[in-house]
Amino acid sequence: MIRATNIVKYRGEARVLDGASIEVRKGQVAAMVGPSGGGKSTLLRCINGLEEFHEGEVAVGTLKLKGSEIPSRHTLLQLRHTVGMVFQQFNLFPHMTVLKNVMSGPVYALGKTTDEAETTAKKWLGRVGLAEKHDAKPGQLSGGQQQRVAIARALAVNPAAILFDEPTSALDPKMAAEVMRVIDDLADDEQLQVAMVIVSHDIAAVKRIADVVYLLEKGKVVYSGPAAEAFAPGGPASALE
Amino acid sequence: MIRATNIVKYRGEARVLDGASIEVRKGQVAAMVGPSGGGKSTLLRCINGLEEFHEGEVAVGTLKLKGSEIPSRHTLLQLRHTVGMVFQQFNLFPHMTVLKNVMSGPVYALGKTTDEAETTAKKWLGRVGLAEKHDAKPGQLSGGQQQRVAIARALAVNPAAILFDEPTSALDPKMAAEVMRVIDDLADDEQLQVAMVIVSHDIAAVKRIADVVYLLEKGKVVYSGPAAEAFAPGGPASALE
Amino acid sequence: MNQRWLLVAFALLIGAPAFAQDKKELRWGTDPTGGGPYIYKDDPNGPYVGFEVEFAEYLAKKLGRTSKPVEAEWSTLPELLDKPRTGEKGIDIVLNGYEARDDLKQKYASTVPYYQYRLQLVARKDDDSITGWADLGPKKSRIGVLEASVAFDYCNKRYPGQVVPNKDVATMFNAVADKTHADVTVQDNPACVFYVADPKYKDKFKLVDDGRQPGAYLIYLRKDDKELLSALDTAIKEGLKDGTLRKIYQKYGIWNADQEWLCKELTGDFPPDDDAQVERTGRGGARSVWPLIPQLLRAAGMTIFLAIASFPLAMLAGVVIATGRVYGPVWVKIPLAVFVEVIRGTPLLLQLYFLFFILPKQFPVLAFDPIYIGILGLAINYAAYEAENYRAGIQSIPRGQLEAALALGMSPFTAIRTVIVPQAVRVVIPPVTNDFIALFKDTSVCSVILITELTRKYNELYNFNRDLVVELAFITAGLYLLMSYPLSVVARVLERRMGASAAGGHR
Amino acid sequence: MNQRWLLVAFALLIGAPAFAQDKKELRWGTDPTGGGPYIYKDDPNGPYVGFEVEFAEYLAKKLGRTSKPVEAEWSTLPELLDKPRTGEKGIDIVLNGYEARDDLKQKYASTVPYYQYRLQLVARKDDDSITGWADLGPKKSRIGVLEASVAFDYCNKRYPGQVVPNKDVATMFNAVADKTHADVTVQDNPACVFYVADPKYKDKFKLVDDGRQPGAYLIYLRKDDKELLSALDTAIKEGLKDGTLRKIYQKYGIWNADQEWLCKELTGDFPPDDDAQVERTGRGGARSVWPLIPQLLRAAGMTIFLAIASFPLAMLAGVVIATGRVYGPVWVKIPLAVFVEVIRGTPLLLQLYFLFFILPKQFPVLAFDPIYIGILGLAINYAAYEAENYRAGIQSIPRGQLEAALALGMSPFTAIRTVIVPQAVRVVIPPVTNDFIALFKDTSVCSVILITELTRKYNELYNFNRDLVVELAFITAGLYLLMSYPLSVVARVLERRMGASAAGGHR
Ligand SMILES: Nc1ncnc2c1ncn2[C@@H]1O[C@H](COP(=O)(O)OP(=O)(O)OP(=O)(O)O)[C@@H](O)[C@H]1O
Ligand SMILES: Nc1ncnc2c1ncn2[C@@H]1O[C@H](COP(=O)(O)OP(=O)(O)OP(=O)(O)O)[C@@H](O)[C@H]1O
Ligand SMILES: [Mg+2]
Ligand SMILES: [Mg+2]
Repeated sequence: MIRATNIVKYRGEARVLDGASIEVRKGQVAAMVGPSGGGKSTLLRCINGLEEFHEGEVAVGTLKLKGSEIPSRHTLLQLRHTVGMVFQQFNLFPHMTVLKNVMSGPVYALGKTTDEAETTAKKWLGRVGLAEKHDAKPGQLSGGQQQRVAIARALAVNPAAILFDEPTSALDPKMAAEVMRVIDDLADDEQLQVAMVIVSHDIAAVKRIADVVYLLEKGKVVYSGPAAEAFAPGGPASALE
Repeated sequence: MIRATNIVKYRGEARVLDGASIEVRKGQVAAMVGPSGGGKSTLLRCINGLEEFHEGEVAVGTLKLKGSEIPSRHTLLQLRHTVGMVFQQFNLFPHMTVLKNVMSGPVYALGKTTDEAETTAKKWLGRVGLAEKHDAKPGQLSGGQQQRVAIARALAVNPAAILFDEPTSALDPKMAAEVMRVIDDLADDEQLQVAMVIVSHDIAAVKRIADVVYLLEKGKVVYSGPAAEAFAPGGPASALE
Repeated sequence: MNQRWLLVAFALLIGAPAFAQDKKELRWGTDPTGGGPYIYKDDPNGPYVGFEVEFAEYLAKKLGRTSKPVEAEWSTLPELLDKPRTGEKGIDIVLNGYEARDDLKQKYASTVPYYQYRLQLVARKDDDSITGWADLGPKKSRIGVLEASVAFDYCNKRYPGQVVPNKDVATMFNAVADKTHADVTVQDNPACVFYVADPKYKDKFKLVDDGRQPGAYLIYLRKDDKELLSALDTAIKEGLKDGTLRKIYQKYGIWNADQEWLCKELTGDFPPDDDAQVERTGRGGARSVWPLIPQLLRAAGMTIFLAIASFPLAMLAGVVIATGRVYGPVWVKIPLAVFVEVIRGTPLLLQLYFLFFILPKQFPVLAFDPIYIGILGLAINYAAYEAENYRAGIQSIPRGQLEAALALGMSPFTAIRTVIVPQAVRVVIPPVTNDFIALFKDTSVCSVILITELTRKYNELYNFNRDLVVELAFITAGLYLLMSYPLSVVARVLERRMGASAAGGHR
Repeated sequence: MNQRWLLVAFALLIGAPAFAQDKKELRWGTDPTGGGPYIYKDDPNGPYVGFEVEFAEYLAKKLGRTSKPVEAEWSTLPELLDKPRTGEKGIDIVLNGYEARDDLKQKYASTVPYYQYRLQLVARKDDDSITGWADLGPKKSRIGVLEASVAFDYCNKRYPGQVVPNKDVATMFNAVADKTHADVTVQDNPACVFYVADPKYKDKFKLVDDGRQPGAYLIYLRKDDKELLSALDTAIKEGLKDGTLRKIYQKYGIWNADQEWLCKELTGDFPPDDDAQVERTGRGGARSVWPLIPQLLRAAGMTIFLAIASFPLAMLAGVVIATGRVYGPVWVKIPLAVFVEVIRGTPLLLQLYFLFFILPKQFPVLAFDPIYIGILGLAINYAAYEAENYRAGIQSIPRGQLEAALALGMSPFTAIRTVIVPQAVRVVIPPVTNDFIALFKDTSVCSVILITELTRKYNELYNFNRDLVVELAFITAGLYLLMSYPLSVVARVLERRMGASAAGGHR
């Protein structure tokens, strides 16, 4: 479903991504872990075309982004219809209510009617526990509430793949577990079979739901393999715990 | 050092804080935990006078804020010289470099010379592992890097008490542990004896460093007591884990 | 848009008076803009007053007619006698301070003099350096005189290089009062008496020395109106002899020894003594700015119309240009940048001139009415400014907003329209309001393409009501304020509703 | 500030020419603004040309003198004869299309006629409705004539109500060409010939019908200059007889049968035939706008000075007012809001008028030079607008920024100064740049307080160079653009350096 191969990206002089590769199939959950500043967010942004990269290739289904090539508008639009994203800084729309935020994707990107979109939006807001905050503006929410709106917004467009950038960082462990369960359900759903990449520091959750773990350090994937192996005592990612 | 007594705060109709009380002494580390939207951030903001509250009293040393009373500018300034704060959303100054961000407190609030401030700032940036990012702008940092700058900025003014709002949410477990160690050192330092309030979802870290745990739910402190007791199996906060 | 509909609306705003004419009138040609004490108004909507008005009424009564002033430009008055008496501007006589002139006497008949004037020197009361005509030359005083007047000739000959000619009596007195471009003024004595007695100039002026260069005011009429001539001559002589004219002239403070000699010359005898107290008149405090206000209001209507019609166009174009400049490809960015720089870099005055006078010469199809050119020109000009405002707004929105919208699968166009622009608009309400308010005043540039709006009307009224300039200025300023203040209020409400006050309420 | 220093600087900008006078000159009074073919310039910095110029040179040669035109207002030329011949404006003769007039002949001596003119009717070439004088009345054509000219008298008598008087020959021809406010024009035939032949009006005009109302141009001189009179009479007669004048007149296309009869009348015989080809002259393409540019540049200097001096003040005041409005207590907020609304709601024109004309009457200590009032007035006016811009900027900065600064222990003042304002400035660069650029054009309002800047200079030059109006407009617009474009560039650089382009670079 998603394959990024040997991505190299510079920021000025710094080689922020240094040949990172990652692959997720339908219905699979990949976890990306690693130290702060390692390039996790950057790699996610490259995958859905928000960031140019210098070498390597991103393939999502039949769509391709190539290093140092400017993709066509059409490719980008297709790509983003396929791949959803939850940002580390949430990026909620401050001028819209919570409900409108979640509806914005279905209405403006998918062309759904307002009614349809509202139903979808309400469903997802309910699942992340924000049923009573429909009419609040993002500025009136706590950090964790904002994060959940961002998740609901990404899920509301029914993407075939989703990139989560630290989706539970602002949530208490209980709520985090609940959100993770929602995510896991999407992957396991026989019909949807959503592909997921999750950047997270919540090792417990990663262990629970990740099919495969990528350890990203200084722009390189230094390990990839099953979660059980990665976090096994003395395993490559055990130092993180 | 810090005592908030029966704080009541409304947002519109909602009683966001519902008689919450909390107390921290010199050299003590208090942890505040609880579900998303419980009022943790709001309580911290009330304590250092960024938010008005309707009932109750905040006492920091000899300084007092009373519900529904507008404090004098002088009181607020004194209060903020005493109590530092790390925000959940970081609130870094985007027009200043990382170094200038950390220097801004010493220079503009304490009136230190640029040289002195630079020395202090570099010390703290080193301790949070950002020695090589002095000249970057906040917009050029990863989420975790930004969070560490925010922590360094708060510590650089040498406050007698510090309020941390989820200071390690964006950090990988290893880096989070390191930052927690820095915080713990400040509390244990015989000379400084800094008082701390830490809002965190990192239960492991809380267990490690907190002297006392407050469990905040729907604006009320539903439990307060030693960390060991709070998280004991079947204990009041065990459900969070 | 329906052009006819607009034109009708504006015709209603302006209106047009109708004329009628009576058979038994004594129609006398006069130019009221010359001012007091000859003919003027105390009340702008009331009838004319002045010593010539009362003199004409006296003459009409003697002739068994009614007095009817016919207004025309002063210098063209005699030529009205060449035209038939009937018709809108037909007159019987010219009666407006015309002195004896050979060129006129050749063409027209003239009565005996009805008033004997002299040139009078007027200085500021506190100007001790001027005590007589003899002081003018050595002191190099700047002498204000009416253009092409006897006073001009007289002073120009005697004090070459010191003469400051002007078109307007009031302006000359103001200039002397304010010590601006004249130190003294020389005028026919009736005007001097009038202005010196004006309460507005209380204790400002002094009449200096004796009058010079005596001359006579005559009535001119058609050479073949022999009967009228002798009737008028008789009336003047009788009026002088029986004291009627003395009363009129005394009322305006212009009776003097010259008039007694005039009477003796015309009738063989000095007029009888008259000790009766006569109420003097002047322009007094009755002259007020209120009656001028309807005219200002009508002009303000045009100002509002121009601004309200053009600014929405400018805003719309501005948003389009701004998004094009920020997000467009290079071949869109560059021409838009050039448009913005050229349009905001050059004066609106010249842009309107170009659109109205120059362009239609090349493209006659573009020869629109001034009102359309005005709206279009203002819209184009302000579009450039608004584009920059919106660009500022768009660029103040964090990058993450667009990214989030794109990541949801919105097209760039939709993302900008639904996510960026609404937030940008909120940020730029104050500068856009600034420009809307500035536009109200910039509509005045449309006077170059023949549109009369508030500022032009102010200038017009100011020219004819020099002594009301302060009041006019304040009222005009007040009208502009009345237009812009509601905008400010609406803007504040919008700002608040959109929650732009991100920085409010700290302590 | 040192007032003297400023004044010296501006004196240097303006300069002043010096005069000198030769003993052996034939000093002839003329008014070159009357235009061709009498006296005009092909090259604005070159010498005068025209048939009267060459005629005067011919006369001077005959007299053994050099020709020296002395410029003055046309209507005042005869009065120069009343003054001594020595002195800056001293003249020997008046020679500028003056016709025979009784009033002048009474006071001055006059030569025999040197040119016999007629009133000529001119219409648009494509105007088939005008084929002769007889068409004017029935067609109700609007007739453009010079104010107070023989043509005015003539047409006003014959076609009452149809006459459109104007001060300026060029304007009349333009009006006819552009079909604006006149359909035809009636002028002395030399002017008609000149304008019809002007390449600028190629195929625009036709001379219609025969000339009317023949008259003579004479030279006037002092009555006691008997010797000069007879010398001039002799020179004119000889010049007519020997063909010298014929050559001059032919060069300007104004020789005709009238001149032959004039010669016969004066000398008893027609002039000799002359078949030599004479190069005709006209104003041609040599008349150019370039020589006017230095004047425009000097005026542009004043524009730049006013803008550069006042805008920094406005920005400074704007920041102070904006922070006061956002963060101040109520007793600060309200007066500041009133200031902003009143100042931006009322016209700059009236504000300057108030500061310069009205206020000093009450407070004489405030009677500053216009330049200071101009800078002050512009600064106050723009401060109100800048305050709103900065308010927009401040309010666009997220609340968390101020909170973070306060939480660090900064005083509110320091927090605003170091954290909020620098970020706000970045956001509002485009609207502030807008205003700075608009200010360059708003300095033109300072002409009301007697300051000459670029727009006023343009208007001045436009008045005297009506046929160069398009060029003047483009050059003036270009100069404004040259002033504002560097500002735009600096603004973009600042924007980029401050990283305001939050929204740039997406795909
Ligand atoms: N706009 C930028 N300009 C320059 N450098 C940048 C920019 N954004 C990120 N970086 C740098 O790129 C590197 C990778 O950043 P990235 O955000 O991908 O890290 P991350 O793995 O997501 O870290 P975290 O867990 O802290 O979010 C960091 O060193 C960061 O400083
Ligand atoms: N500006 C605001 N206006 C209205 N309601 C607000 C505002 N800010 C916060 N709230 C509400 O107040 C409640 C408490 O918010 P607070 O930010 O204190 O929660 P929190 O305990 O910090 O949660 P989290 O762990 O998610 O950060 C929430 O329900 C939130 O929606
Ligand atoms: Mg990241
Ligand atoms: Mg919080």
